[in-house]
Amino acid sequence: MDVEAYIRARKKVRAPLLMTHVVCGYPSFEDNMKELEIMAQYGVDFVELQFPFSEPSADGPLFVKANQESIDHGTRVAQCFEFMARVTERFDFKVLMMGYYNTAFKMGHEAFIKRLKAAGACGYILPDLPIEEAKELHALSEEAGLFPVILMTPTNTDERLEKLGAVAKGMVYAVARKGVTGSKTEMSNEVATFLERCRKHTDLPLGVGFGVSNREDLDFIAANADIAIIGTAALKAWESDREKALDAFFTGLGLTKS
Amino acid sequence: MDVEAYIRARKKVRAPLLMTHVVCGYPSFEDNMKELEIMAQYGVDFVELQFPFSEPSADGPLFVKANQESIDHGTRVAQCFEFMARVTERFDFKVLMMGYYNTAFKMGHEAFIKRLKAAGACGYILPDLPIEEAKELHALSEEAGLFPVILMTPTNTDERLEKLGAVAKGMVYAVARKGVTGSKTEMSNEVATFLERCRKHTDLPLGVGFGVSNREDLDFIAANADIAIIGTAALKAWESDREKALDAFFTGLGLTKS
Amino acid sequence: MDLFDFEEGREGYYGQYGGTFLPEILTTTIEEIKHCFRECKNDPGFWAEYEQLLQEYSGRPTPVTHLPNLSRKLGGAQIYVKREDLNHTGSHKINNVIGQGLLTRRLGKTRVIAETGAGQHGFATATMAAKFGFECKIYMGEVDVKRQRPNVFWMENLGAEVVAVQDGQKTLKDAINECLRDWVTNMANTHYVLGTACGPHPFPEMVSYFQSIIGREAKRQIHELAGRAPDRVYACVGGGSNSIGIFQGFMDEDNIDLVGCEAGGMGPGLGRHASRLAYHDASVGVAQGYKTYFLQNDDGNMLETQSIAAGLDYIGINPILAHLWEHKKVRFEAATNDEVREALKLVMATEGLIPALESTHAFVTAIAEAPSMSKDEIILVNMSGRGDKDIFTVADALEDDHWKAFIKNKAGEYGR
Amino acid sequence: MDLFDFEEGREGYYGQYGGTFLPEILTTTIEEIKHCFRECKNDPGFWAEYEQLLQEYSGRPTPVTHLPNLSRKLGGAQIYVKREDLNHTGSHKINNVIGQGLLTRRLGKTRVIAETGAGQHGFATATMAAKFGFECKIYMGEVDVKRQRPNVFWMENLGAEVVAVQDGQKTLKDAINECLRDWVTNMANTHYVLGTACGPHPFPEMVSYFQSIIGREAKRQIHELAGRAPDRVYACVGGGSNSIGIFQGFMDEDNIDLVGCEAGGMGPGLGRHASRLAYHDASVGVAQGYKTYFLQNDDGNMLETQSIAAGLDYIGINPILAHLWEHKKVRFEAATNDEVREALKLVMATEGLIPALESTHAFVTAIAEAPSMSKDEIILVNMSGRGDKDIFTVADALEDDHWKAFIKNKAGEYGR
Ligand SMILES: Cc1ncc(COP(=O)(O)O)c(C=O)c1O
Ligand SMILES: Cc1ncc(COP(=O)(O)O)c(C=O)c1O
Repeated sequence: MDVEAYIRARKKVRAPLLMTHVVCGYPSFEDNMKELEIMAQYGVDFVELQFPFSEPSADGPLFVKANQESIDHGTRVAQCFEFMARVTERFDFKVLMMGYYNTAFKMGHEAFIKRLKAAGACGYILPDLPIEEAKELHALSEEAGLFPVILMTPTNTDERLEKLGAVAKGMVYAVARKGVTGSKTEMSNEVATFLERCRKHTDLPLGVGFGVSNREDLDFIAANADIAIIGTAALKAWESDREKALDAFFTGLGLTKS
Repeated sequence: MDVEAYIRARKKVRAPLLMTHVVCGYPSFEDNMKELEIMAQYGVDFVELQFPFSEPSADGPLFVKANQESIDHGTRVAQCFEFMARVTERFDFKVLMMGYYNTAFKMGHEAFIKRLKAAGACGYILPDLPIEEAKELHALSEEAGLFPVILMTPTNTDERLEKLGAVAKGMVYAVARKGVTGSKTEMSNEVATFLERCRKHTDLPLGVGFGVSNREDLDFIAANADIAIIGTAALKAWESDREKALDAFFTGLGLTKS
Repeated sequence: MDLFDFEEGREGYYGQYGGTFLPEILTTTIEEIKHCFRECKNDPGFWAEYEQLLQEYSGRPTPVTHLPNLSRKLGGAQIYVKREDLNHTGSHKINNVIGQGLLTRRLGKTRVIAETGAGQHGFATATMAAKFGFECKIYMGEVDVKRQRPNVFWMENLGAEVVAVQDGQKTLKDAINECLRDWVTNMANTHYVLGTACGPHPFPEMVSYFQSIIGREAKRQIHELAGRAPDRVYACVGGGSNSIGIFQGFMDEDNIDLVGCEAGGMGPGLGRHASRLAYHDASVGVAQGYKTYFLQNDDGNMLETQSIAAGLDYIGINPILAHLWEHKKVRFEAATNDEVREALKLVMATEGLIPALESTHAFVTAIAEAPSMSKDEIILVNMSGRGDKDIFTVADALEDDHWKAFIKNKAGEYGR
Repeated sequence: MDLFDFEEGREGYYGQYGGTFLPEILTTTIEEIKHCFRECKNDPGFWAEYEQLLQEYSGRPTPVTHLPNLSRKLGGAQIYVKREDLNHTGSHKINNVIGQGLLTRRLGKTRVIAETGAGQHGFATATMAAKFGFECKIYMGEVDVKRQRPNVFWMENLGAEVVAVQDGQKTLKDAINECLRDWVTNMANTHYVLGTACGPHPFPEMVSYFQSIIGREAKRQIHELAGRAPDRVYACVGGGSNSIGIFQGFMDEDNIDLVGCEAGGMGPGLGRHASRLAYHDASVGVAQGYKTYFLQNDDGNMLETQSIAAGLDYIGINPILAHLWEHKKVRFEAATNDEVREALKLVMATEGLIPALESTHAFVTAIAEAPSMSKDEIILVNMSGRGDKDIFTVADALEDDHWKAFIKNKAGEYGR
């Protein structure tokens, strides 16, 4: 089932869809697995598995720390792929690789796509890879049936959004505000206007990320887009009291455990 | 009795004549008096009383320290004059003021000469007052019957020695070597040649100073000049063991106590 | 040779190196800068104002000094030195920040941010911000804040806020990441004054352009002094701004041997140095916004680097230099920490110059090669900065006991 | 007005001040210097070599910088600054030592000695000695050695021997005495490189002559920049060399207010400052080879002096300035330690300049007077040196807690 069909199917069940995030190897792969179990119980639709990178310059403090510590503990890219394979095998949600371009560049575009495919990913998010630089990788992805998640941002001109829309596949990641991951976004008229602008330039499902953390955010996204992308908020919960807090976090979002 | 007559008379008794030195107020005026008593017992012919100055740039380490400590203990110029008066009253040797020009300049030339005269000095040595700058002071001295001790040095040209000789009165102080007071001078042919050069430019009695410290020096000076000037060596003795050492020092010079 | 005459569709690329690899949110900002910088480049009034400001504020032109004593001692080539140490704030970094200051003003922005390692670039940026009236925040790895406190002290007194970066290795590269984070948040009023000819296009071009004043002056001066072009030109390479600055003056002439001198640290071996090209421990990667040789592992994660000179202690290298190196237009050598210590002592005692530890790397290589050159050959060394600001590092490097006693005593004065 | 056109029989005198008051043993040496200096002055080649050396080695001409921000803030006169801080070694002291270095070579001497207080002149002399290949000994009061260790560190690395003087107050004046003692012993091969326009003739003349390059340049530059001569010129006065240096450029024009800025320390009162003329605690005396105003007691013994700036902390003053002051050609003001602290902070934050604590005294007075001047009036301040070398003193002066913590931590690293 391709991703658009998947999304259409899931949307019948609820709105918005949910995408969550873990940093591979942080605090440990075992913990990651436990987090994912809970996420699966709450019926999460997509999960980003972030491959840790030493220079995570688009991430906020919590993810920076997570990337760094994971590397310091010895997490290697090969382990991330292995983990991904176990995850896609075990769970129903779709899995995306998230990370920085150097991870792909260093191993080579073909190897990257091949290994992603083998590990069962449906796509990837590389926030520091602009579309101009992505042609080869995008072509390889298309062949392999993977999609690169394109980001649209509030500072983009309409002209630019059009270009982004033209190459997007699978879904579009609408960055709700300036800044890095982690801090709260006020889901305001401004964001709604921005999402309308995105809408004009793509028919793909729209995910909204950066600072999504509570039920109101989800309602807002349900009204204005398709997928709520939850990153830091979930990790924060895990860090505060592991299973218990993460469970409470999802309940707080108004979700129910299956 | 003028100084030349005095010297002529003393020379009949022994050769060379002796000039010694104390720094007023160092270690204390009481100690100065004790030193002078011993010097008198050994028949010293002249004594320099050094008025302490804060910038004794022509002195060596021992006298520098003596100047500084005396000032630090509170020695004032007025006390030095009082002390000089007591000394000239009590002893037979002739007394010269020794010091830096600022002491004279600051109180005024007339006052300086008047106070010296009143305190019974026969002259003064101001090593940082070149003859070109000394005209007024020399004129006042002459009126008062005091003599300024002119220094001749081994670096002077013959032309310069002639100028120095022309203004000298009373005696000439031949500086045996380059440098400051304190360290030993080798009484060599070189010094003898220098003294001959001095002789050519003055008929006044010649004192030899800078590093005079033992009997050989005295013999050398007896053969080549008139007065041996002993500075640091005596203070060193006093510092090592006061009366006892100073006594031994003079005995070591081959002098006998009266 | 115009380095910046990009092939169609390859703007910002030098051979395969360079490019712009930034989060989408910065696309508009970068476009704005590219556009504005193009305008500046084509506006003779801009360069005139730039030159005048550097002349009046920073004392340019800096001289070229002949080193007769050192040349005689080595018995080979005649050594000349371009004196970037005489700039206001003590290094070539001011050339870049003044240029970017003018650009910031033209962009209508009121706030600048900058990364700094040794502190020289932060110091220069804080100075420029005071002069232009910009708000200023300097990001500096916590490790560097601790070892370079004097520079922090001056930056703060110049009115800048200095943030100690707690991430990663807590050094220069982490400060760059932190700048990028600030920038994606505050680009509306903020210009990122990148300190070296690295990072996303147009920074390498822009910084190279501003630093080219070194080479322009040096070319004229060496001809005046020595009557002809130099045979070899040496410059240290951290990010690679002072080197590309001076090399640009000598690139059109053939037969001039341009030598980039990297931080050899403790010698070859992963994690022991910061040499990207002279040693063979680096490989091509993409990070911090651009593609170049990085000191990285097989996963593409960056390695620890090591150098006596904080300003050379960086994972990446100017993409233009990587390209020129590949085409054998620039030769690369490395100087070890030990060699730097010795060269510094030699230069101080024979010529009365105190090069920064960074700049001393260029001297090391020049000193090693001069003896085997003939007496009528000419060497030009770029002295990118002065060492007297780095007394803590230099005194540590030279293991001076009196200095240690002084510091202990001073600490005593401040109470326990 | 030729200051050095002495009256018959009054060579070395400026009115009643100046002269040569030295032990007879130095008469021949001084004559030799006078003779040689006369030759140099009349030899256009000498000045040409001097200028060239300063250009190539020290980066002269130093610029004049307009301070628009500070001027605007104060709302009065336009403030311009002559940038002696941009010299090699960081202050105007190099102008003098390069001149005396050439003289030493011409005298055929191979060894130089110098006193130093703050360390700037010692640093400059050690640098010059390295450059000229002279043996070099620097005398520095023990108190100053202790508080100015960084400069000692550099001097030693430049190859100089630094002697900690244990006499007297163990500061600058005692170092001068110690130099005189060395000199009366070693004049055969040794030149005494006096650091300021004090001491016996011909030093005040010679040092003034070498420092006049500041005024020559500044005159031309201020005309170029501002279109006319300044209304007031401010310079700090320690011994009085940078001040006479810049003033000489503006002495021929009437109506230029020349202002000497002394160390007001903790304010008027014997022993609380180092102001010889602005306050009225000094009187005429003769010491250290010359006649001038000294801070002395009734016996003619020198007083303790006090200043935040070691380089101004001296008992005597340039006899030429004493004379010019008496004839109302130069006005004298004093700046207190507290005022200096405030002015330093202001200048750093508004203009990105870090004047030496000494030079900041000139800024204090300029800043105090500028607001009551009209907007088209022009002020020129001589920034005699840079403050970044004096971080220990400045950090202490500004009571910076981070700095203290850093030093304590550093001391910890060095072990107890
Ligand atoms: C004095 C000095 N030289 C060189 C460098 C290295 O930078 P770049 O290679 O960009 O010139 C630095 C960096 O801080 C520096 O301070
Ligand atoms: C920077 C600076 N300015 C001024 C002075 C004062 O000296 P002068 O009055 O001779 O210029 C000094 C002396 O050390 C100094 O270092």
